[in-house]
Amino acid sequence: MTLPALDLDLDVFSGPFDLLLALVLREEIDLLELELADVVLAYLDHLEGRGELDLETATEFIVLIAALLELKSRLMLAEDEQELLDVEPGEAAEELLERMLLARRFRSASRYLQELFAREAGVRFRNAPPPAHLRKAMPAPAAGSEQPQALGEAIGRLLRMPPTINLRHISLQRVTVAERLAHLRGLLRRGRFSFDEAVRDADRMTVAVTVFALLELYKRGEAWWEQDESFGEIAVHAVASAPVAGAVASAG
Amino acid sequence: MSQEQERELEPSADGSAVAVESAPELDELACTVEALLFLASDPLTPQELADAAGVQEAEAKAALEAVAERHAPGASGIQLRELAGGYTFATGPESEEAAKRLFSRPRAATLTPAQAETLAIVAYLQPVSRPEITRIRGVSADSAASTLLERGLIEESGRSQFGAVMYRTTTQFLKLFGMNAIDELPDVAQWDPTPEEQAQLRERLLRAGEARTGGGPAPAGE
Amino acid sequence: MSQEQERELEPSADGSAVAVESAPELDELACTVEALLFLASDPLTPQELADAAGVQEAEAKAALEAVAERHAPGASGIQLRELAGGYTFATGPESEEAAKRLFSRPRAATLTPAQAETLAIVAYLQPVSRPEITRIRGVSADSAASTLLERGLIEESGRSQFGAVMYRTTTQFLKLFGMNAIDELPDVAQWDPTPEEQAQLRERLLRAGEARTGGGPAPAGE
Repeated sequence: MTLPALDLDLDVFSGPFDLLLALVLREEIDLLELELADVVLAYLDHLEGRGELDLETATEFIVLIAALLELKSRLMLAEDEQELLDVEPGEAAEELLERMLLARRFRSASRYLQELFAREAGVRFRNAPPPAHLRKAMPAPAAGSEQPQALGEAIGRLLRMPPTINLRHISLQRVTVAERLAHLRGLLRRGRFSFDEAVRDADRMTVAVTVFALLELYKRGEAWWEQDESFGEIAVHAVASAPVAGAVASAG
Repeated sequence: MSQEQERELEPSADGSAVAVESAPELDELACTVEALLFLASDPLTPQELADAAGVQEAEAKAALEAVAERHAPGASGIQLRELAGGYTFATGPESEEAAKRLFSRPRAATLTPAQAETLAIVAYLQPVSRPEITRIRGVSADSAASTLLERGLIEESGRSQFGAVMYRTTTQFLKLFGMNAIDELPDVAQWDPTPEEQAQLRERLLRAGEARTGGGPAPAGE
Repeated sequence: MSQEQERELEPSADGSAVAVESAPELDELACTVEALLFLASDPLTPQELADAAGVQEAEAKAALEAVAERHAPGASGIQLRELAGGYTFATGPESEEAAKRLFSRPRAATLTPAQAETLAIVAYLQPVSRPEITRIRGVSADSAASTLLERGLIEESGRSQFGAVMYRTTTQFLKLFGMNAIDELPDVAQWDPTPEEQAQLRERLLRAGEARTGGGPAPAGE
């Protein structure tokens, strides 16, 4: 299977949903075929080319990869695991579409604001304090003009605990690529294992993250794998000469 | 007044004479209005001007017209603008080069895309909380929101029922973006894709969701 | 230019004609000088004006004369003054009464939501440090605290063991809120969402504040 060449056009990229939208809009890219490692590599090349790290863009990029990971992991689950999903694929697509459209809407609105701002370039306002003799005319607020109750109410609002955080995202953070890499490397010492074995009893997020760990092993030349048929067993083999050491730090 | 009538009655063929007449003397009330606009840091409404000058609103409006005529672009370096629900003096692009040299700094830093996007969300959805902005953008808006706060383009407006700080735009925002009121912003839905495009998008996403061929990790045999 | 020369060569005996001519159109340089004088809060010398406008000092002086003529007492509410070797715009005594009325109008809401919240934290927890206020609020309190300091509602009261400035409320604060002593602050219990909690108010506020910020940017889709 050949992967579509990715030209991420990262100079104009400034937000994950926008890029996601652009990717989905490219008919030729099936999210299932999109290798996230390639996206990362393209981005790293881009960074190298620029010779500087733009922290803001980098942060957005990391969030983008996380969003893609979540989406792709949903798509990759086999049919019989559908009941485990808390969101149906149709619903997931709807939700994603809505969020992409919303992000795009305000991205466009922001361009309009930039135009307004540019049109007003060169307009300045006076910013000087009023002369002293006029400042004296400003009345001081009268004694007792504020209510002590307002202070108590403010403290009451500040005491309120925020609603508990959505657990789905905690599960997202619980599994790291680094952990799954260590797990796969352990199995690889045997020379060969099946993917099913590697994700036995694992939840769907772990399965998805394990896939990325596997991709990472392939990229590093530590392992290769084969699958005889769709939904068939995936056999993973160690590459003899692979440097098994070298941990991936914080890949998750 | 008499000058205006004169000009109306007898439009001079002599260009230079007309030019002299087009900068009319201001009467006492107009002078006062001019002074008040100079002193105030925020735009003033005709009613506020009238209250301060001790006249009727209609008189203040007439005085404003005279001031506007004298402070029209091209006629004066100080121009009358209707902004943020009132009137205020401002300088124009003609003097920007000189102002930049004098104050040795540009008028205002540009907005980064993240700041502009955060500002757009606040402008259209105000009051809106930071988590909501983050949800819409898909990335954290913390640093952008802090900068916008510092620059006085947005401000806090209380807390949501979940305790998150809410934001709204400021008078400064209206002034710097040349708007009179926030409802001058065009309908935000105008930038949405057409229903056809949306349907296409939906279909593609669904197709991606339903695709099961090669359901496992694609052996990356490029 | 030609107008000025004409006037100089042939000073008219006709008063009304002079009045019309005494508000001449400003040329581009004079407009720029007018704009710079408007923007600057301190007096500007002819040399500074010349440097900013990119002209010779003599040209700036000539432009200043045109500006002075337009902004003479009686001709405009904004008058040109020579002060400390420089020039500055100021309003005249004619508009003094109106200006006083403008500035003495009662102002709406004296405390912004951020200020009220910051003040409440200082009032109930004093002494309290700025970082603590920020942790409780979940967003920066710097600008609110600065305004409260400026208005004399809070003041510094030593430093914490970590070197952070601590704040407490002032007598001015008590006056504004109509209290005789700080122990007249209402009991928070009546607004407490979970009055059964036993922990100290400070500890509870810090815990809620940290829960609100969640220790970092909210993940997309929260």
